[in-house]
This record gives sequence, C-alpha cells and structure tokens, in this order.
Amino acid sequence: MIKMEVTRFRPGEDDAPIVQSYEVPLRKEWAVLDGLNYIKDQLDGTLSYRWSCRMGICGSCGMTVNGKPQLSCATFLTDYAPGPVRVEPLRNFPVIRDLVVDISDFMTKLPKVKPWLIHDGEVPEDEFLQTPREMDEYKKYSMCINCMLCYSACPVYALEPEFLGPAAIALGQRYNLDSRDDGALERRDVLASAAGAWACTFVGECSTACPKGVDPAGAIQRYKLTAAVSALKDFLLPRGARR
Amino acid sequence: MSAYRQPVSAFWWLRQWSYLLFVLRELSSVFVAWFVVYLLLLVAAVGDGARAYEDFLAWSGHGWVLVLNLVATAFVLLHAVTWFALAPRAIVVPRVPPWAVLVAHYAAWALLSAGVAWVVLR
Amino acid sequence: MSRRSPEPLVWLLFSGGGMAAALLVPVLLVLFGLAFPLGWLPAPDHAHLLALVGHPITKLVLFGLCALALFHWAHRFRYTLYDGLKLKQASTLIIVVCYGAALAGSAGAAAVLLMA
Amino acid sequence: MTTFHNIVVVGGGGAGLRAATAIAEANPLLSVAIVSKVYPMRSHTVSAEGGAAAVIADGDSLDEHAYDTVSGGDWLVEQDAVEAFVEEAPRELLRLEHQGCPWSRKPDGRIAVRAFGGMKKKRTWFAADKTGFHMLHTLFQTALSYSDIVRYDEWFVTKLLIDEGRVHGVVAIELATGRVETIIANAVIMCTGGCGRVFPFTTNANIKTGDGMALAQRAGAPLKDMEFVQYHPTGLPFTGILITEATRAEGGWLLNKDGYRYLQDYDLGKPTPEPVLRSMELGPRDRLSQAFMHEHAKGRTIETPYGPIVHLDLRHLGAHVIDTKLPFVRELCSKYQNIDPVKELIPVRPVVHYMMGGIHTDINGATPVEGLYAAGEVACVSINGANRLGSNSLPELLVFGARAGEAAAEYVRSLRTGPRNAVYAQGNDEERRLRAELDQRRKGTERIADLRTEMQATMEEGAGIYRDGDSLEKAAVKLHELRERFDRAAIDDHSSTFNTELISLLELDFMLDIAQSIVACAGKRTESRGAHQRTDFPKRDDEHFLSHSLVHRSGEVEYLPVTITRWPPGERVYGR
Ligand SMILES: Cc1cc2nc3c(=O)[nH]c(=O)nc-3n(C[C@H](O)[C@H](O)[C@H](O)COP(=O)(O)OP(=O)(O)OC[C@H]3O[C@@H](n4cnc5c(N)ncnc54)[C@H](O)[C@@H]3O)c2cc1C
Ligand code: SF4
Ligand code: F3S
Ligand code: FES
Repeated sequence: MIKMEVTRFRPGEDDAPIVQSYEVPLRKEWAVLDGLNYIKDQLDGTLSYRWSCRMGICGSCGMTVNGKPQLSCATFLTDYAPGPVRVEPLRNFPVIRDLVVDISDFMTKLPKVKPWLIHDGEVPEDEFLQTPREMDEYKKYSMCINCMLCYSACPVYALEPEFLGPAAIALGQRYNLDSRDDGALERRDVLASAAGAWACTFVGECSTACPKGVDPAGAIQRYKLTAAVSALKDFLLPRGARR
Repeated sequence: MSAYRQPVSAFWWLRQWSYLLFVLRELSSVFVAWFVVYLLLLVAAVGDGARAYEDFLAWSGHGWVLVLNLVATAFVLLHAVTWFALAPRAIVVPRVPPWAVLVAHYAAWALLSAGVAWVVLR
Repeated sequence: MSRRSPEPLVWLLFSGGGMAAALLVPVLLVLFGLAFPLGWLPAPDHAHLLALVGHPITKLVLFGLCALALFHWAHRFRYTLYDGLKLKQASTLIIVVCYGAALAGSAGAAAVLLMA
Repeated sequence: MTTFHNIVVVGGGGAGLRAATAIAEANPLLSVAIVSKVYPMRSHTVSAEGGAAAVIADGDSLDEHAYDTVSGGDWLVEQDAVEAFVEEAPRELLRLEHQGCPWSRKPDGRIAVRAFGGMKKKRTWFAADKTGFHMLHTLFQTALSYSDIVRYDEWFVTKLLIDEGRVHGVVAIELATGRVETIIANAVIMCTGGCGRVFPFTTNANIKTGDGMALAQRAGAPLKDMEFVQYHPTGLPFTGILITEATRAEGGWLLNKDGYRYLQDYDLGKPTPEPVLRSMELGPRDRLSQAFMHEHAKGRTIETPYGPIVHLDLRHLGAHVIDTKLPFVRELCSKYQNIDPVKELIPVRPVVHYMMGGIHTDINGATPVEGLYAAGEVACVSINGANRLGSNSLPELLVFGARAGEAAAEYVRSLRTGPRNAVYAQGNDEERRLRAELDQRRKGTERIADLRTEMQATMEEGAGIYRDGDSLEKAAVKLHELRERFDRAAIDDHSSTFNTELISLLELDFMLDIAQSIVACAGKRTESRGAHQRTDFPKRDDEHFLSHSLVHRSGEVEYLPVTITRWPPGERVYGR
C-alpha cells in the first residue's frame, strides 16, 4: 500500500483546498492515475479529475505530483515509494473542483496565434512538396498535446496572466516554420507583442516540464531572434523595400 | 463559477531549486553593471596618470572590493555559462547540430579571453 | 500598432549585451578584479595601459561593451523587478529608471573613454 | 435554459470536426455547434497510431482498395458506400495535407505510404506513428479558423429531443457548472465514437462508452451489426495500450512461447523475412486474434498475471527504423512496459479495439430518424462489414463526416417549421430527471464501479473473440440482472460542479444498452463471419446471413440485405 495525499476543493463548501489521504495498493504497473481510479472506484466516488486515453497522448490528466507538473497517466506510483504521493491540481490555473483546473484562458489565447496553415497563392492539385528535412524544422513543435504542464511550470505565466504562454507561442512557431505556410507576418502582431514572446524571460522550466519534448522555451527564444531581426530590418529599411 | 485562484507567493522562487537558479541568473546582471562601473573607474584612473592608477590598484586590494569582485566573478561566470547554454536554442543554423553551436560559443569565449589577456599582459 | 513596439530593439540590445558580457567580462574581471589585486599576476604598468586605452579601437570596444552591458542590465533587472518582486504595477517607473540609467551610464562611459 | 443552432454536432473527434467544417463551408450562414464531453483535441481520435488508407501511390488503384475493404469485411459491406469511400479518401487526406498535417514524406518531398494488415498494396498514409494525433490537432486547429463554429467544450449530451419522428436538438450538461441546457437544432449529427469500454480489456479511452449509439437507439434509430467487435491482436497486457499494426507492416513478427511464427499454422501464408502484403503478420485483425486463441488452446502462449501473451518481435528492424517510423511505440513500451523494443520482445495479447457496428445510416450519414445523422466510429454505413481493415477508420471519419455535414446542411435548408412546445417540455423533463438522479440516488446500494466491472467481465466471457449460443444466453441473463441492479446504483457526489460520478452513472446506463444490443445481435446471428465467431456455427452462411442486423431499443432484431455492386461474395484468401 502507498499513501496518496490528494488535494480536494469543493466550491461552495470549502473556502480553500484541503488535503485528503487515501491508502491505495502499490503495484508495479500502476500509474498515479491508476491510484486515483482506485480511489474513485473503491474508496471515494466524489473525487473529480480528468483523464481519458491513459497513454500520454490526449493531454487531459495533467496534475502536480509531488510538486512537479506531470501527466498522471505516465507517472508511476513506484517512483514515489514508499510515499506519500502528493497529488495537487496543476498550478497557475483556477481550480474548478478537486484536481480539475480551468484552462479556458489557454483556449481563448490559442486561436490568437492563428495555429492553422496560411498559404498565399495556389494550393496544388496534389500534395505540397515537403522534404523530411523541411519537416524536421517544425516537427518537434507539432508534438504539443495541450496538456498545460508548461503553463503550470512557468513563473511568468503565474505572475502575468496576460502572457500568451509557452504552448501557444510554440504552436504559432510550428506553423511559422512549416515550409507550406506564409502566415508568419500575420502572426507577428500577436507573437511579438509585449504579452507574447517578449514577456518570456527564459526561465526554461516549460521545456523541463514538457512530456512530449516540444521545447517551447527554445521555440520562444528562436522566435525572439527572428522577430528582433525582422524588426531591425523594418527599422532600417525604407517601407518600400519591405515585403 | 466560483473557481479557486491559487495564490502566488512573492517568494515563489524559493519553492524550487531551478527557480532559484533562474533568479540568481537574472541577478547576475547587477554584477555585470557593477563591472562596468569598475571598468570605468579603472579607465578614468589610467587616464588621470600613474598616481591615480596606483591609487586605483591599492583601492582594488581593499577587502570589501575584493569580496565584491569575487562574488561578481561567480555571478558573471554563471551568466556566461547559462548564456552559452541558451544560445543553441535561439540560434538554429540549418544542418548544424545544436552541440556544434554550443562548442562554437565556448571556443569563441576561450579565444577572446586569451586574446584579451594577451593584450593586457603583453 | 504593436509592431512598432520597442520591445524587439531593446531585446536586441539586451542580447548583444548578454553576449558581450559573457564573452569579455569574465576575463577582464578576473584579471583586474582578482588576479592583479591579489598578486596572482603582476599588474601591467601604467604606460602600457595608457597606450592601450588611448588606442581608438580599444575605446570603441570598451564603449560598446559598457553600453551594451548596461542595457543588458537594464532589461534583465526590469524583468527581475517584475517577476521576482511582483512589481509589474510600477512598470512605467521601472522602465524609465532602468533604461534611463543605462542611457546615462552609456553617456558617462563615452565621456570617460574620450577623456582617457 | 435554451439555446438555438441550425445544426448540432455531438462529438469533437475526427468525424465531428470534419462534419462541422463541412457545414461551415457548405453554408456559412448556418449556425453550427460542436458539443463534446471533452475538449475536442482530447477526443479518442488522438490515440490512433498507424495511419490512414487512401490510394495515392503509383501502381495502386481504387478498385484494389475497394476489393481489400470488401473482402476484409467478409462481404458484409455496402459496396456502393465503399466505392464512394475509396474515391473520396485521397481527396480528404490531401485536404488535411493542405491544412498542415505533417504526413510522413519520401526523400523527394512526396507523401510516403506504408503497408497495413489486409491491404494488397502499400497505401496507408502516416504521420510517424502518431497519425490520429496529428490529424486531430490539424482538424481542431483548422476548425479554430472558422470563428462561427460555436463550441460547447466539456458538455455531456444526455438526450436527443424527438418529436413527430424528427430530431429537434439535444439536452446537455455543462460539466463545469452542472447547468442543464436544451439546445434546439434542426439537425443533429452524432459523432461520438465507439464503445470499447463495454469490455474490460480495451485500447479505447475512458470516454468511449457508446453514448451516441445508446442516445440514437433511444431516439428510435436502430443500431446495425453490433455483434461485430474488433479485437486487435497486439495490445500491451494490463494497460491494453495499443501497439500499432504498423509495427508488423514495418516487418515485426508474432512469436509464440517457443519463438515460432505461429501464424503460418493458420492459413495465413508462409513466413518470409520481409513482410508480404495480405499474408502472415499482415493478415486481417480478426484472423490474427483468432489464431492467438488457438495458440492459447494449444498451450503455446505464455501465462502472465494479466492473461496469456505472445511476443511481438521488432528487434531485427533496428533502432533506426524504430526511431523514425515507430518512435511512439518505443516510448510507450519503455514507459508502460519497461522494455526497449530495439533489444527486447514486446508482450502482447488481443484487445478490444473497434466497433464495426453502430448507428444505422445510409451513404450520406442519414439515420432513419429525420434530421438525425451519424458519422465516424459511432455510425455503421457500412464500409467495415464484419471486420474493419486497419487504417480504414481514419479516412472514414473524414469522408463520411464531410458527407453527413453536407447532407445535414442541405436538409436544414428546406426546413421551415420550428419545434413544438412538446420539445421544450421534453427538455424540462430531462432536466428534472437529471436533478432526480443526483438527489434520489443517495440511498442506493450498488456501486457504479462494481456494476461496470461485472458488465465488462460478462461481455468478455459471453461475447469475446469466440462465442456460442450458451455463452451469449448467459450473458443476456446477467446483463438483464445488471440492468435491474442499475436502478439501485448510488451516487455519493451531490455537487453540481464537475460531477464525474454522475457522468459515470450516465455512461454506465448507456453502456448497458450497448452491451445488451451486442449480445442480442450476436445471439441471433447463427453463423461465423469476420469478427463474429460462433463455435457452434463455425461456417459463414451467406444464404441466411448476408445481411445486416438492425437492433432496436426493445431488443428486437431485424435484417437488411447487403448492397452488392461489383464484388460477389467469395472466399477470403490471405497468404495464398
Ligand atoms: C489506440 C487506437 C488506435 C487506432 N489506430 C487507428 C489507425 O491507425 N488507423 C485507423 O484508421 N483507425 C485507428 N483507430 C480507430 C480510430 O481512431 C477511431 O475509430 C476514430 O478515431 C473514431 O473517431 P470519432 O471521431 O468517430 O470518435 P472520437 O474521436 O472517439 O470522438 C468522440 C467524440 O464524441 C464526444 N462524445 C462522446 N460521448 C458524448 C456525449 N455523451 N456528450 C458529448 N460528447 C460526447 C467525445 O467528447 C469526443 O469528442 C484506432 C483506435 C484506437 C483506440
Ligand atoms: S508544450 Fe509540452 S507541456 Fe506545454 S502543453 Fe504542449 S505538450 Fe504540454
Ligand atoms: S518557463 Fe516561462 S518564462 Fe519562458 S522559457 Fe518557459 S515560457
Ligand atoms: S489520460 Fe490522456 S494524457 Fe493522461
């Protein structure tokens, strides 16, 4: 058995979260999520949390496990033996209930970076040609599962809720770097705004937390350099010479 | 919806070693600024003549100045190391692996440092 | 229009300063701040340094280093105040003080270097 | 509370997003809503690994894709639908390409294709081994650019509003607040995905509880071919996480406990070092899963605490192939099984994966209930027949999602009349019912989890890879008992905020319906075909059963003849 200390918050009942302890079996194969499912099914049906794929790809099950943002379906109880395992909601988000946080802030910011392909000119009859090397340029940034672990790890997001945040910027970059895309200029107003890439001070914890190797910190740094260079060009070149 | 807003403590950077390291890295800029002051004092002293330069050397040997410079050196090194670590993430050169970018930075650092030392000590 | 935001230019100065500081400050600080005062190495004589500082290329390099390093400081310190001390509300004041100090410092550096 | 839209799409997976964008494009003036119990990008389409089939390669042809699909489905397939499907699939996948989907490429920049089980040609497009993930995110992000598509994220649909044989919208709960809302619409498209969670051991996500099938059946639309449940031959023991068929397409081998490629004993061809299409490990899923059962009977599988297993061997592929073509497989194996497929054997066993059956629709996604459409795994058109070929489902979502969207857009154009008061009354009744569930189940005596576990065990025992009259009869009796006990199920959570216990209860309610439908259809079909194998009736019986079963809420089953255009029923031949 291992002790799980789970943060509970019941709106209307509690003013602030409280901690509740449960004993769950310690099995080699069990993820933290399996422990929670055991609690829900056998001990306490009132515990609320999100999960779906239990294979680390849907991005629902982000939680703070022993202080670190994690996918609870891909984090194993045995790694915390002998316990206790502390399970809290993701930090930096409002808590709706127990381990469920409100990510609507991200959902409203995401469309602002225009995370879709913008192509000027003709679309070919068949596929756009894109070599594997061209794909490598953006591939890693396309791996984001929107799990919000990076937002939970980023102190700038905690302090400045206006900040677009790591995943949204990385997704904007994902399209900017796609050889099929011509939308970089359209995205610039948002990505290169004060609440965009410039707000990031390169804490770098977003990339440490990311379970999918997206490296949002790198994406942002890279974007800053490109944006700064193009701003410099705008500044130095007369209007007509610009594209 | 009466969601609970998780408070952020003013001491958030003490919660985790990596956050503390980040704040220390940011504070290194203060010591960079101190270095500028120190450098300008030196240059002014050199310009003022041999006496002033001697005075400067004596002053730089004072305990507190030494301690300050020792601390500053530590911070400046922290700055340099973290700065170079960051460089390959921002500077992406097609077909050049990130470690090569990192190595290039360290090479440049070594070269420039040797060059400066040579010019000064010649 | 947000595209006119000065942020990218300030950031370029910050980065330039960061790079210059990383490359040059450690060696200079170790030499002049530690090695000479502590006698690890003999301090160079005055004439040599005077000749060195008098050379226009040195003046240019040192000015660049000082100005950039000051802007590096200004930018980083501004965000340290925002984040570390949660002072975002005082943003305008902080901006004026930080970048203002960097500007003044750069002017001071130019004066010192020109006179030397 | 009541809101109005022209068309409501229930479900934000591949099918739902495609349907919604099709409507927005067909008629930008229509107000479209997507109601989904999870954020769209969390939908289960995200888990699909292997790929999506569509003819693009030189030397391939639409006819061959159609034939593979028809024979793979053991001729229980609507051939006109298959012809439309194979023709439209390439266009749909190209459309996704133009929207930015990172399909894996050949060195010259063109789309690459891989082999897949039961397909005679290499025609499966893939995005490494995260095809569904990339497709879903591309669809979702593209849908964000249509600002007029309204989303109800994390809203759970509990009822379809039906009046005078026509659909008038849905009732749904907003999870975050517990608010119950009547959403009036002229047409509803069900895109709620499959129901693998009816079984204990499945590749399916927690959300795949067959809600849409049950909702439609309750609304009067029959379910079709529910006895056909696909077992995928290679799931990880314990978790049931899928190891994609692409592993075998790239050259992986299935080995029994003696290290022997046992598929050669089951009329699936002779082992060769290189993979041969439609042979051995590239046979169809039904046959491979059945072969496993025979190996098990012969005592040639390996016992583990999580059931018998065989091994999937990828070691001879080498690290390079695995890392470029199957990186997610390596990630999953190391995370969830603690092994490295580059050096070790992967333990696998058959696992419930996909529902061939679903809401009965025509070739345009229309159900017999006016205004009600369905597409994706929840629907049964049917192109999958008695056994789906791997990589046909993802293109199916797109082709029939788009068709359903266009058909619904067309349908609402001609409508003039709005709902009668009876519809609003239905909405109010449903709201009252849901309140009652919360209040009156305090004193229940049955645990939701226990009922669910028993239902799942019943299904595996009674309606697994092999079934017979007896096992199905027992299952039917047990399910009946569980239905009764369900009325006494308790809820401890009485909060209206994000009440996942209430949702579990509603999902269990739906799953019990589905389980009963599966068992009813399986009991009536006294033949063996594709994924439906009766040990008491081991032969295919075209004379009586070359027809789809349609099951109604009452449990009554009727049959509908199969549409045959060009491919008369024949023998399914693999490896010969
Ligand atoms: C592990 C795995 C791998 C697979 N690999 C492949 C592959 O390689 N190739 C292939 O062709 N196929 C594959 N499949 C099959 C294919 O992925 C699925 O059939 C397909 O994704 C189903 O998509 P969908 O849009 O119909 O439903 P889903 O993507 O499951 O979406 C269902 C939607 O309905 C919503 N919903 C459900 N109930 C309700 C309710 N009551 N109220 C509100 N909303 C509701 C959900 O929120 C969700 O948005 C795979 C399946 C699995 C499980
Ligand atoms: S960038 Fe990484 S951590 Fe952030 S949301 Fe995407 S996958 Fe999650
Ligand atoms: S942690 Fe935050 S500050 Fe930047 S580098 Fe990552 S977004
Ligand atoms: S449950 Fe899907 S990522 Fe964990």
